[in-house]
Amino acid sequence: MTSSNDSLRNEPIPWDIFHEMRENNLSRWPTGAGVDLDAAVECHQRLPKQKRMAQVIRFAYEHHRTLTQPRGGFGTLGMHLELLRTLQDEGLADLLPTTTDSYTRNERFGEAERGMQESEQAGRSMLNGLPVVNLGVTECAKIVDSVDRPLIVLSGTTMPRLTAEITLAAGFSGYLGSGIAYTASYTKDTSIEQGIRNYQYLDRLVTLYGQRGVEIHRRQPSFLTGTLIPPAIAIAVAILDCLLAVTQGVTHYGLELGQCLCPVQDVAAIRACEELCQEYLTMFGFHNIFTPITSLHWMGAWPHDEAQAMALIVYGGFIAAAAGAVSVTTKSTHEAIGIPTKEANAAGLRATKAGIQLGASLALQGLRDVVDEIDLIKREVRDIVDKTLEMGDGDVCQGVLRACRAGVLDVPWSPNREIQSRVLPARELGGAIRMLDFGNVPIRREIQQFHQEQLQKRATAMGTPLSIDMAIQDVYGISEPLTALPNTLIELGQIG
Amino acid sequence: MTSSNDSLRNEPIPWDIFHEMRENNLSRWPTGAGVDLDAAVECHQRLPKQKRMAQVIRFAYEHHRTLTQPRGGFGTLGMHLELLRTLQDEGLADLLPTTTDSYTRNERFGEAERGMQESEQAGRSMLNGLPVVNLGVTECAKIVDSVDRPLIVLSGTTMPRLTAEITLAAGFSGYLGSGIAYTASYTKDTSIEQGIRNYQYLDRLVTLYGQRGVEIHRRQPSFLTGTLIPPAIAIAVAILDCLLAVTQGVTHYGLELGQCLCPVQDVAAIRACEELCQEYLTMFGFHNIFTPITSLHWMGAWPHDEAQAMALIVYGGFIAAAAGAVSVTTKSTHEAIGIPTKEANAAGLRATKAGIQLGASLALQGLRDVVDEIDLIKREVRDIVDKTLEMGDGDVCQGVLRACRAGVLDVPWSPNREIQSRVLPARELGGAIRMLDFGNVPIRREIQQFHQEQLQKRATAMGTPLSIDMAIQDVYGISEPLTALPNTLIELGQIG
Amino acid sequence: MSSWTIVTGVIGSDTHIVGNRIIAIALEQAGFRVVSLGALTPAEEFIKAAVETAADAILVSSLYGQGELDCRGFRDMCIEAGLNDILLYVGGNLVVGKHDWSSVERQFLEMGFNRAYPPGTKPSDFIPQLVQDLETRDKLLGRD
Amino acid sequence: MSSWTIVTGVIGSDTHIVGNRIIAIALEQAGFRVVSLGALTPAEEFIKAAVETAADAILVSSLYGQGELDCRGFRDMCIEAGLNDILLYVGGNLVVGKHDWSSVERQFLEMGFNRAYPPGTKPSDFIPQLVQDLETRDKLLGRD
Ligand code: B12
Ligand code: B12
Repeated sequence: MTSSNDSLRNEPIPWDIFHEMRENNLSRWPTGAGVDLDAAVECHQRLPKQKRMAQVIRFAYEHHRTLTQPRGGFGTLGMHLELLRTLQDEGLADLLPTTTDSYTRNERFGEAERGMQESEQAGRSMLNGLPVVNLGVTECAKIVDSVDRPLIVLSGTTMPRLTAEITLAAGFSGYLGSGIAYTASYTKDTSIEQGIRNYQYLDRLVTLYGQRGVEIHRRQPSFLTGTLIPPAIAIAVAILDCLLAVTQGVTHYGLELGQCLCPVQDVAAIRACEELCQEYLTMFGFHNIFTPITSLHWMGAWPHDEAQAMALIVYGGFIAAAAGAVSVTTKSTHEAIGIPTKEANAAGLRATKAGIQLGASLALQGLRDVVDEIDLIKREVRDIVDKTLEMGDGDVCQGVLRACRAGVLDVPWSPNREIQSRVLPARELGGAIRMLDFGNVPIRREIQQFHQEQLQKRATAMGTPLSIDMAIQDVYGISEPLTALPNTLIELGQIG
Repeated sequence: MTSSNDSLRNEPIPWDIFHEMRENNLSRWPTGAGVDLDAAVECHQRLPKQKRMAQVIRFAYEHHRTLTQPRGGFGTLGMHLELLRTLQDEGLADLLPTTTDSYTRNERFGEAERGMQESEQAGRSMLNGLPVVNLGVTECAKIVDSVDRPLIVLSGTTMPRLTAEITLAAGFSGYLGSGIAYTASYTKDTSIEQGIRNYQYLDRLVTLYGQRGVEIHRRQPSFLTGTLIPPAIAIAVAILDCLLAVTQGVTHYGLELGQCLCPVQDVAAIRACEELCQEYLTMFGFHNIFTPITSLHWMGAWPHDEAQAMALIVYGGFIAAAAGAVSVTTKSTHEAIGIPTKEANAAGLRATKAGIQLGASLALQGLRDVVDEIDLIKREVRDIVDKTLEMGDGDVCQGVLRACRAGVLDVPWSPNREIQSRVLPARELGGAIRMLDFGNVPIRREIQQFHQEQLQKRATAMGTPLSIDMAIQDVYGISEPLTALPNTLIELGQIG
Repeated sequence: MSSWTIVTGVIGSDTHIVGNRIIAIALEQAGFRVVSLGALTPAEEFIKAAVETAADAILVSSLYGQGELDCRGFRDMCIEAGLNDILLYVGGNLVVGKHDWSSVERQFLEMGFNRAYPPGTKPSDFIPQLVQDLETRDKLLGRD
Repeated sequence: MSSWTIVTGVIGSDTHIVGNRIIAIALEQAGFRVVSLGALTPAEEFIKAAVETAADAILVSSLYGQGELDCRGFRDMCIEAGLNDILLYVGGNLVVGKHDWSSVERQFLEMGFNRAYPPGTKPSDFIPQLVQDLETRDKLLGRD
């Protein structure tokens, strides 16, 4: 590993150093020894086309399809395989996930081992995902063998290095995660610098596969903390993470965006993200980088009422299709409570698919409100990204580190100490997420004023002051029971 | 009753004749004696505002709200009250229904009586609705007393005369049904003429209430047979029914439209319907007629998969709100199987409400595709209505009768002998409903060609000929399991 | 295929004509002689039509939920009218509400129907069975 | 209200900070002294902080499902550290998946927590109870 004394730069890791780093990495847990690159490449080349995520996503993109992909991982291989088969057969998932457990994410493999054993004994999953490193390459390859869909690793962590080695070697063809986004949303003490270093490794590894003819679908999770993330912030982070990844040699880099549940803003965010990302890639001299967008079901707090939850699910498919997202990542009616049963997970997938079917013929880009919102988002994103790049003095990595420290790159509700989390979002009357407090986010004054005005309109309508209380209220907003909505009949009853 | 020898004309029933008709009508079943107009007017005047449907709908319209209304009726008063309380308390319905059973709809009150008794004995509903005439005014008034919402009578029939007398006297403040629409969709041997006569009675009765200061929410059901009804046909019938009603003195006349499940067409239909209706009313010299639109959850065959059905439910709320409908009439995940339990019905309501909340901020009128579709629908409707009026030689009723006979006014899949049912609808690729066969519907040639071209594109894409088989396939389309959708991965697998 | 005659219709006060009409189209395409009574058909009319046309089978549709009331005594009425060997099928949404199909099926078989079909049945799901049942019956009656 | 000290944090490898931070804000607004440890806090740190600040209660959040593994032995560790009278609350999505709440509650009470709260709890749902429990405890300890 490059010693952390060297200051972090946005440059490809030299291959000789990388090979050393790999050796080190693989020796950290016994299963690392099972990784063999030649065998891995062969394994990928044996996969039929419909099990290669990169190809499937490209095909869907070209044919204007919106694919479905659930989340899911259970604590033992047996339970996990049963889950995936249900998601495939009952849920009709196009892409299949393997969510790792939180011990694995934090590379606490000892605890993961114990959790797996206890799950085995208890006959129910005590882990919130599958401990893939403990399983090792051969066992993980059974997952790929057992299903007829491409598999993506979902492991929200800043420490993907061993997990990625094992799963890619086993034939997984998609990998979610990135240095800025995940460090900001999943850790407290990990430095952004360390997070970026770890993902430089992952992206270099994916490039190694690429050089051997195996294209992996890499993907960035701009949902961040999932808690009322304004599109501009999500997209700014996505673009910066993307610039880091392509520098390592990645050419196929999907971008995820959490839905805001405001149709105009959701469509606008998806369109703006794809366009801006390509714009910055071109500016940096990167051409032919494929950056499709994945839309995510609402990432904030969910309602307990399952009928109400279904509305978010269906909406998620509908709007993803209407916005031209290449895939949508689904949740279930159990979201508010706990990890869903396989049946609930499958039902969420089917409802999403039906939503996609209904939204597919609706092209919303042309709508005036959407055009305006795209324009707004683009100006906001450019303000953030340009300032960040400027602070880097020619190096994107340094720009990011300095921008985080300065609160220029800021994430609402982040647990990480290096993130200021001063920016405070709230919703305007129409539902769009605006910023109540910009912290140090360098968005031009007139836009800041526009946000304030919009939020003030709502405060006035509600007869409350603009305050953090409104922002906190909005954290709960979508999860509130329908009985909390304004009731037309009661209003009428109260009048005169 | 006016003898059916007099040829039917679109004129208000003279009050003296009407009073005679009422006496006759009320004497047809013992409970008719319980109707007393003075008491009825008093009963309505005692209702709090939020229980008067006309006021509630006007309020919602002015405040751009979309209300929810379920369907529902069980065979005994006890079961029915329990149902309504669940729909109000668990379903948060804004408007409450009372669906009558099919014997009542056909005025087979003897059979209805038996069905009610057997339901009582069996402890489950053997009737598909509540036999309100058998119950009579006092019992029906208990319904109004037991809930805190306005009540509408849902009785798909050409014979509303006694049912209306009983329920309006009991304090119901909304009444669905119309002479052309219901005759075309609910009967085989009843003549359109007779159907119109019966609804002239109902509308005159509502006018009588109006003259006493009691505004009733009358509503027209242009969903017709619910089976792939092209918007132009639904709207043409709605306008003609509306002209008949306002001639009797009705001033508050809602129009229902079944959803096509093509977002662009659904929004366009709602907008076009409201605008065209006002246009024709003005042309006939009627001003200040209030004609809000109610959007209906898909009226054709539903899928068995409850997750998939949820998508139609949520979509229904979302699109109704986005189109600015004043209310949406809901279905449940049990739709494909049978009359829903009260819990399933309530869940359908809540999912709809959540869908409305998500769609409320999306104003789709301005979308180019929607603007074009509105324009198309308007030209189609004018072709049908203008021809119908022309055939009437100055009398709308005669125009309607002649137009039906000539197939100018035609309804797909109608059971009625007087309706040609030659028009045969099918879906284009984007989902919009077009006409495969226009029969004698007098829509101008270039539009007919456009429909043909659109359908031909689909036939070409599917590699099948344009034929009745495609139209039949589309009757099942929405109800097909999701496994029947084209599968992107399988397609990819088959390539190369 | 011998040209069997089939009577179809929707029983009682039931107006749901679409599925029934599609069945009639499919039967005709399959070579049957179809006597299509349409919606809102009283039990008596089915039997009258079957007698008049010497029908081989009656296909009763009931969608609106009141089928269990409308179909009572249907077999007895057939026998009274001298239709001893007629095949009786029923299909649709036969009862009010969502019920376990096997109990609904049992109920209609006990009422004297030869076969009952659940919601969602398509013509292709039952026509082969109908042909087989007719062939079996013809053989038994020595009519082949 | 006497100025009680409350330690809050999210236990184990759990990063869900939002609810926990809102709790801290609400407790401060309600007049408590709050020691907020944030996300990803090992059990030991809770106890260390409670000892150092002489805390009256520890509020453990666990959202990610692995709480039943992380919270094992928490009460024993408190006792070992000499925190004999400390009030322990736990809340969040405590186990993996959807389970009957009463059995989850029992499980955590048996582990030695004084109270456990289900998903969807708001500060206003438990702060009054916390105040009452602290008052009762103070009375028992003769501290009022
Ligand atoms: C369209 C529709 C209507 C239209 C009918 C238009 C028309 N004239 O045909 C309208 C809007 C007028 C209507 C009215 C009513 N309807 Co309706 N309607 C439907 C709906 C949505 C689709 C029916 C349809 O056309 N399906 C498509 C065709 C192709 O399928 P099918 O009819 O099921 O027929 C197929 C099979 O069942 C089978 N089959 C049918 N008959 C037979 C016979 C044999 C022998 C065999 C082997 C097979 C077979 O083969 C057919 C072809 O594949 C269904 C629910 C659903 N399925 O989604 C409700 C439904 C049938 N209606 C219902 C009800 C209750 C009513 C009303 C009483 C109003 C109300 N309470 O809401 C009125 C009744 C009016 C009356 N007097 O009959 C209920 C019945 C409830 C129950 N059984 O518990 C249903 C199930 C909806 C529900 N869940 O509440 N309806
Ligand atoms: C936002 C979110 C995230 C964000 C978190 C961002 C951040 N850093 O905070 C991100 C996207 C990063 C994330 C990641 C993961 N998440 Co998450 N997440 C959520 C989600 C959608 C909302 C949580 C939230 O913020 N709620 C709003 C706040 C205000 O409420 P709250 O946190 O519940 O807290 C309130 C109450 O619970 C209570 N409370 C909380 N603690 C305490 C303590 C005491 C003493 C008391 C009295 C009360 C109390 O009061 C709080 C304030 O009102 C929930 C599901 C949901 N609720 O809808 C899932 C959920 C919590 N996540 C879950 C999981 C599994 C994960 C992951 C493992 C990924 C995965 N498998 O999908 C990772 C875990 C990462 C890790 N190592 O921890 C699961 C937990 C499953 C289970 N218990 O069975 C949930 C329930 C979703 C699900 N159904 O699968 N998640």
